[in-house]
Amino acid sequence: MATHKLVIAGFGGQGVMLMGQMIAYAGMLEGKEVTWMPSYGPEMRGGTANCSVIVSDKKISSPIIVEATAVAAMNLPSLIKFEKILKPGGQLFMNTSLIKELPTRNDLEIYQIEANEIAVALRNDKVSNMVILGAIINKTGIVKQESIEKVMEKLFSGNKAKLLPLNKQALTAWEA
Amino acid sequence: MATHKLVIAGFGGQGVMLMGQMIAYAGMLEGKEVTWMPSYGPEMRGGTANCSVIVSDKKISSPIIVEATAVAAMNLPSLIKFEKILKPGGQLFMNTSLIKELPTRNDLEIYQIEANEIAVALRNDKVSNMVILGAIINKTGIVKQESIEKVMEKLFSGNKAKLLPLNKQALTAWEA
Amino acid sequence: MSEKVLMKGNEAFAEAAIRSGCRYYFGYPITPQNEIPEYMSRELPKVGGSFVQAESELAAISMAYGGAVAGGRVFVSSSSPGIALMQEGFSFLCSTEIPLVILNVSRGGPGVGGIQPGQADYYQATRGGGNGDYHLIVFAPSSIQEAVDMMEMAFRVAEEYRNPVMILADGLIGQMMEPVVLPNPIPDAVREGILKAKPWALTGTKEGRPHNVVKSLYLKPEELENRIMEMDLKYQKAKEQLVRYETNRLEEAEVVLVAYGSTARIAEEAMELLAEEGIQAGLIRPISLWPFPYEAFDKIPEKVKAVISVELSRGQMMDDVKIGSKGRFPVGLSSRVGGILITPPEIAADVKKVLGVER
Amino acid sequence: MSEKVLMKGNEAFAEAAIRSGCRYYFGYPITPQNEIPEYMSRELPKVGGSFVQAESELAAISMAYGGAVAGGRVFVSSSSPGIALMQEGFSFLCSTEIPLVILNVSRGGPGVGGIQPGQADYYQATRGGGNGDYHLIVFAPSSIQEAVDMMEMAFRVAEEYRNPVMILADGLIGQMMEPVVLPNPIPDAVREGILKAKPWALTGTKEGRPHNVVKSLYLKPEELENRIMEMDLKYQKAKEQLVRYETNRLEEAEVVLVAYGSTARIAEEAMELLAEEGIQAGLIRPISLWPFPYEAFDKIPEKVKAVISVELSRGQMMDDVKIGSKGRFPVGLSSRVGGILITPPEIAADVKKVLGVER
Amino acid sequence: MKPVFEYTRGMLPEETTYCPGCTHGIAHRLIMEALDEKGLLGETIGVAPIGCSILAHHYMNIDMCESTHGRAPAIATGIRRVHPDKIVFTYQGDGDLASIGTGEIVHAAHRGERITSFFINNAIYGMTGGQMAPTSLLGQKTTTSMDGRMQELSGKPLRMAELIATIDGAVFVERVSLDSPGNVRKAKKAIRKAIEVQEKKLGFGFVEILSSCATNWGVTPVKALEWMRENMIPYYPLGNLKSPEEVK
Amino acid sequence: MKPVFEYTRGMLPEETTYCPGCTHGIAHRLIMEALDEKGLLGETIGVAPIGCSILAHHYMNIDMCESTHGRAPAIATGIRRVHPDKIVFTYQGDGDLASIGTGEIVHAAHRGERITSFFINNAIYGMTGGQMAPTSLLGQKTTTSMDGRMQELSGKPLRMAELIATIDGAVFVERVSLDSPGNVRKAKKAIRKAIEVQEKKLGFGFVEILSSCATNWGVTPVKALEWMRENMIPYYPLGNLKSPEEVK
Amino acid sequence: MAKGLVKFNEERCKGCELCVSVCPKKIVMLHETKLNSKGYHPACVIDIDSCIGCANCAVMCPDGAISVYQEDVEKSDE
Amino acid sequence: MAKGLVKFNEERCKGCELCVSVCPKKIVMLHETKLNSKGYHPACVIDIDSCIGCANCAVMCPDGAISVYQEDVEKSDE
Ligand SMILES: Cc1ncc(C[n+]2csc(CCOP(=O)(O)OP(=O)(O)O)c2C)c(N)n1
Ligand SMILES: Cc1ncc(C[n+]2csc(CCOP(=O)(O)OP(=O)(O)O)c2C)c(N)n1
Ligand code: SF4
Ligand code: SF4
Ligand code: SF4
Ligand code: SF4
Repeated sequence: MATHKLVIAGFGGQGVMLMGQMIAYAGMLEGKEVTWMPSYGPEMRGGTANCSVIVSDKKISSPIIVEATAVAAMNLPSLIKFEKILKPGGQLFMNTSLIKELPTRNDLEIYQIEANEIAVALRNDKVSNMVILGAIINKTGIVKQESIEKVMEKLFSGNKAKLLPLNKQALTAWEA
Repeated sequence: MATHKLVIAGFGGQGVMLMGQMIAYAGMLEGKEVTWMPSYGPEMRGGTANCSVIVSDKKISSPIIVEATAVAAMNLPSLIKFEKILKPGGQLFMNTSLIKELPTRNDLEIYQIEANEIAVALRNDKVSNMVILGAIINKTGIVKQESIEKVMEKLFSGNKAKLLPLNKQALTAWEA
Repeated sequence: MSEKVLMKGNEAFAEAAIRSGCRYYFGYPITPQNEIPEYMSRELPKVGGSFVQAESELAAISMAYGGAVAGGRVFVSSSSPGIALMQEGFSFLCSTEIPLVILNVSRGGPGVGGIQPGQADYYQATRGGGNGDYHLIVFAPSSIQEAVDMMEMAFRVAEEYRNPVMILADGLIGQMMEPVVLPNPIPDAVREGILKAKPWALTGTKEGRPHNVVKSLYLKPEELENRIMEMDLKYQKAKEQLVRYETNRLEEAEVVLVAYGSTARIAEEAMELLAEEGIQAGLIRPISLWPFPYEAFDKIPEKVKAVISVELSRGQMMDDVKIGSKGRFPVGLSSRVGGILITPPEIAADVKKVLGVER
Repeated sequence: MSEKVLMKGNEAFAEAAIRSGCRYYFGYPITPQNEIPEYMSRELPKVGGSFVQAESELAAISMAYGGAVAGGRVFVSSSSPGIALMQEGFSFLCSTEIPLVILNVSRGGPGVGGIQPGQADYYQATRGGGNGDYHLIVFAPSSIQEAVDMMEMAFRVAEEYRNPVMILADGLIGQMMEPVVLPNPIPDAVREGILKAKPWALTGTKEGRPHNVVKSLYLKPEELENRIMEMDLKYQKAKEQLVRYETNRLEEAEVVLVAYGSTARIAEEAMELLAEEGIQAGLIRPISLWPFPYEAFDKIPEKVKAVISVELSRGQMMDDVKIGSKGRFPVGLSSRVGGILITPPEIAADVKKVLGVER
Repeated sequence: MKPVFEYTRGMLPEETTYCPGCTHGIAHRLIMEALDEKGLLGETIGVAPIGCSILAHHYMNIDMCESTHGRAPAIATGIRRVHPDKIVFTYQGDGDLASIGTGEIVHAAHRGERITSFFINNAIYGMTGGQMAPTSLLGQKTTTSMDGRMQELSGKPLRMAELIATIDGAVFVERVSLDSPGNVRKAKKAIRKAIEVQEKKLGFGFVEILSSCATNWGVTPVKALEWMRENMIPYYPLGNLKSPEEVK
Repeated sequence: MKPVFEYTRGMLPEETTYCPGCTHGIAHRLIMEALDEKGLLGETIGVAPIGCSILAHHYMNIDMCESTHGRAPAIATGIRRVHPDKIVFTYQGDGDLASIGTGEIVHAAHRGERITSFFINNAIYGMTGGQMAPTSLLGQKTTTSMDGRMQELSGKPLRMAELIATIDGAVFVERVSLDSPGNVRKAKKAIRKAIEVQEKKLGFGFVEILSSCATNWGVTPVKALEWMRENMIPYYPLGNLKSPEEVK
Repeated sequence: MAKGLVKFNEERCKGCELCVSVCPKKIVMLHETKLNSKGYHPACVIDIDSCIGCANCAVMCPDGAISVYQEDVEKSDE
Repeated sequence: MAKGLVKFNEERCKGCELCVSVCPKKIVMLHETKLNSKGYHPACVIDIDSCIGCANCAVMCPDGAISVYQEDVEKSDE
């Protein structure tokens, strides 16, 4: 597909911003056109945080996503807010550790990921976002796994290097 | 003449503003169109103060005087600054108590008034401006003497009433 | 109607504001409008009103907002650099829809500039320097009498539109004296009714009604867009109802002068000079600068050879003259700046230059 | 040229300013540009520069004037309401002819408004709210890369013209990340030469030259007029030399969109949508907003049925579009406001409405 | 069962958007409790600042308006002139009051304006995401002082209560803290007194309320209270600096 | 014959536009004398205010700029950052410094900015023609307080030196007066010390200089000096409020 | 010792634990499993019998989630 | 007593009389008839022999119109 338009949404603190940036970075390493756009400002305090990532072969005119090809919802408010903007047949990634409900639409490709449980199984519940990230790249093909791993190598260097194996592991921990 | 354009200039404190206002007021009482415009702002501190008075039978478009029909100069800097704007044949009133020099132009109708000496003779050197005022109305006919006297009656009322006779006297003290 | 009095423009403006029911004035000294706060400091207490000398123009416009948000008829005056400091406030007042009347007795700029009359605040008044989509409603009187007559209307328009109204005067009509007939004071009953007609005003709930809230922040873009579109409707209505202008001898004209405020008086004298030389000049005098009387330009006969913006600025109103002219005529400029008043002969000369007439 | 990096717009702007030789930054926090002061507070000390968190935007622009009057390359940033507070300062900087670069990462207004991207500061940027005859030179980048590339140019233009230059961005390109190639830092020798090229700067006389004086007040109208006319010459030169714009498919167009900054990117996508429906749309993208590229409009073919101003404001740029169009074409508006970004389909729909095309 | 503590009807039922544990919520409540206890809710007009508490009017059940950043005391002055007999107060953060609004607070005090300013000192800019405030402590890390505030660059933190207390028109000045139940109760007393000062038309009142911002301090809400006790209170001593005879 | 007093070359030969007897002229001269005596004329950058002394640069033989009204301390801050080793000062009136510029002066002090502010307190707005200043005395007639300043309306006069002295970053604060030769000589000493504080990079210095405005007070210049002694000095006590060890 | 009763409005709770930290009897805790609709674990009392009705928890609650009642003193005295 | 000499730059003088008011010997006065080009009566000394060179007049002159000199102390002592 020429243009991936992905929205990742969740609580502030769930690492959704970082997930988006990693994909954008990976896309750039692959020579693609990429944009990343956060939600920002004080409304983040209470509610949800989200970011939009576009990866494309063509010049990107606007980083804002009106119709998404994929959405990752890390909590219920995010699901409610963003399932609406998926194009028909779009891909929806849900963290079912936190979301017990189902989307209202039935024209979507849905992936349910028990991210927290999987992360706990890896002995670190902080990597639940990397579990979802793995699922996204696996199922959308937005960027290649090697690219994300390259990004991880940059991210987890120096005194953070010890976190690298765990994160790489999380990336492939989910099996559909 | 349909339109009188008079500039009165001198030191701050010599009462030039008041002189102009009295003429404008008198003109209004006569049912004429009048404007009065002061110089203003901090430059008054050191230098000269002046005001422009227009009395006319027609609507007055601008209170600023580009070409004056008459100028009253109460000190030397004023003479130098304002003799230039008199129209050919215009009337120039000079307080020769303070100005020992003569204007450079020779196409003017010049009235030399020893105002301070005349005022001192009236036993109050504060009325030197009224002496000049008298000369102006007498020679220009810009407003009638009765009108100025009416203005004086308004001005010197209440506890200032005792100043009225002196001021009226000053008005006619100068004899050409 | 009262009798004619000879008054300095600034004092007449202040007195007219009081007679229009204004009881609150907040200001910071600046030449050439100091007679206004001075007059207000003396006179407002006499009618049960309140004068506060603010610590700055920012504080002045904020106090004014406070007074107006509380339901008062509030008047504010300053001059060019002081008005520049109020831009954030103006934008805020528009966003909160709080009515008040602002007077700019403008002087030469930019920066500190000079203190002589100027008209170089045209952009400032009509396009503003506050952020966002908003407009001040701007009227430009060309005489003390006109200023005084428009004062009560300005308060009424401000309150009807819940939008600040600016009167754009200049040092010339602020400082000069002219005979003027002051309007009668509005009756006490009317004045007291003003507050009642403001159900949004902050007066304390007395626990008898839901609390009133006056706000400017809308974090949800949809809500903010709605607010802006509501305001936009109001501004569209203003464009239909508040346009004010005069024309003079447009039909016979071969050249049209456009001039506002003090300059319009001078332009009229220039028209006479030109007529003496056989050149027929017409005049459009915008009285409302926002909304601008673009429609007046449709009345300009096709034969007109040029439209000339006469202003004490470097071609600021010219933008609106061009928009109004729609490319039908060449647009020229006749201007002096820095506090120098243009003279009728100078305007006439500029006109002749544009027309290519030999001197 | 350095390699591509993925950077947030705000941080890229800050880094580009440093690489352009800026060593002094003064600012007050405001969303959505806080990453700029934050970046500067970390990075400037590392290169021997200085960051001061000012007590307000008024203080920030004043400190900036101080830094620039002393000869420094100074950068200032804020967002819409903060920029409103700087209007007096801008007018003053223009009057004293002190160069610096200002960035407005604009948001929704009026008043406090919202914090999402907006373009409703067009009037503020191009007409200003300072007093008097002056202009900011205004450039509007439509991508992070363009912003970064224009930074050094902005400083050079500011210094050549001795006039503040504003870069008008918005929350969109301030907050987004995009791959960007940062410019190389200007060589130390060049940077050190900048101060020397400012003989007017206040550096202390060392008793070796007459004292330098930087001033704004001219009490004599004649002097002030001369100053303004000198500045006017400079502005005329700017109109000849600084106009920047891009056009796209003007020749084939039956309708022309005019859009700047972020919105231009969206308009380009709309052009494609329209082309799919057989409607040929062209684009004029003003890069310099002042001086505005009026001449671009002369290139619009006569057959064009309408010109449409696409902006995140209620028709502010429309004034310039009208002036440029000179009545040759009807002028329409396509807009969303309040922090909502217009979408390509919305633009396309507006175009079709103006053209009267059935949906 | 008799109620010992019920949420005041001075607060509207709306839930606040403040971060978990943000003591703005306590400060709001105390002011509304004090007004309610005096039967003044219907007689009060409040001015909200620019800062996290810009939406205070969402929560406080009184007539209220927003302000431009820092100008609340000037706005309150305008309101005061129109309503000489109402209670008028401003509620302001340290960016709002101690930075951009310095002139307005000093001159409200200078004029002896009969208003009360509640000054929420949380040593940081909350709403904009944690930049240094004039009240940030030496060594405190903020997003514009990543290595901690340094005296050489930014001076020492400003003590507003002490500064305001030098001004004759400020007749009531007290600093309180919201770090513990005891101090919250004392804060309430100071707020009550400040309102009394206004009821009695004695002059300008100023209550500096030390408050927490766990989010931007980067600690848990409970740790934030500890940080207040360990760092803020020692630098910002609590207590009354000035009180007129009439309310002592 | 040896010279006891010659006009300092720190002042240019230009004649000032100040009113007869205006003590701005004395204040100008003292600062220039002090700088000249220390050989610092070539190393100094001054910032003139908006006020009667806006044209100070016309008279002072040093690099100088004008400022926007009240912002001189912020401007001086910018200059200071570019020239860390120059002497940088502001010269400001009471409208400029104590009214519109309150925020800027407080925060220059708060940051401990290494500049000196010379504050000319003449209890009135001179340039604009005699309006009330924050420093106008109770009962003083001005064009905006025709019946004399009243505490109920406008509060009591602001004592800036005392206010500034509460701020840690202000290390040198002194009030002097130009009413008599003795006090002028003391003023000169304070000015010298303030400059020394800057040379030694110790922090912010503030010298409040009581000055006269015969024109707007409506008295003769000589009476103006008497008025200072009888009315101003009692309310604005002279003396040093703060001085670092290094210059004592 | 007075006898108190604490009521929580769980929907308002943001789980900040200020109440937890100031309870002199250490009987306030966050619910380990329950989540409110905002996604927070709400506070609750684990041993209401020890409650002395001091209202410290309510005084510190920034979100108005706590009400405290006391048995009538007369009654318990009698 | 030291012996002083005072020089006036009459053109700079604005006739404010500050110098007059502070002269301990009361020997400074405005010239009764002379006017300078600004129109002021300039200050002058009426009895230079009484001048003690204290420079009070110069210290108070706002307009830099006064210079003061003193006879060399050694000389006058010898
Ligand atoms: C004129 C203007 N400048 C800056 C801002 C951005 N801004 C919003 S709130 C704020 C300060 C918040 O800090 P504080 O006053 O301490 O309140 P808190 O959020 O910590 O309660 C700033 C700088 C603005 N909205 N308007
Ligand atoms: C923004 C702005 N506001 C107001 C003014 C008008 N103004 C000029 S000087 C001045 C105050 C003068 O008083 P002060 O600072 O005490 O100095 P002085 O003239 O007495 O020496 C004012 C208000 C201005 N020039 N700019
Ligand atoms: S950011 Fe800080 S001040 Fe603002 S709501 Fe959160 S904790 Fe409270
Ligand atoms: S108005 Fe006052 S301060 Fe200004 S020059 Fe005259 S005496 Fe001095
Ligand atoms: S203090 Fe209130 S909001 Fe915080 S945990 Fe306790 S009940 Fe919940
Ligand atoms: S003090 Fe100076 S200006 Fe004043 S009278 Fe004496 S010599 Fe003249």
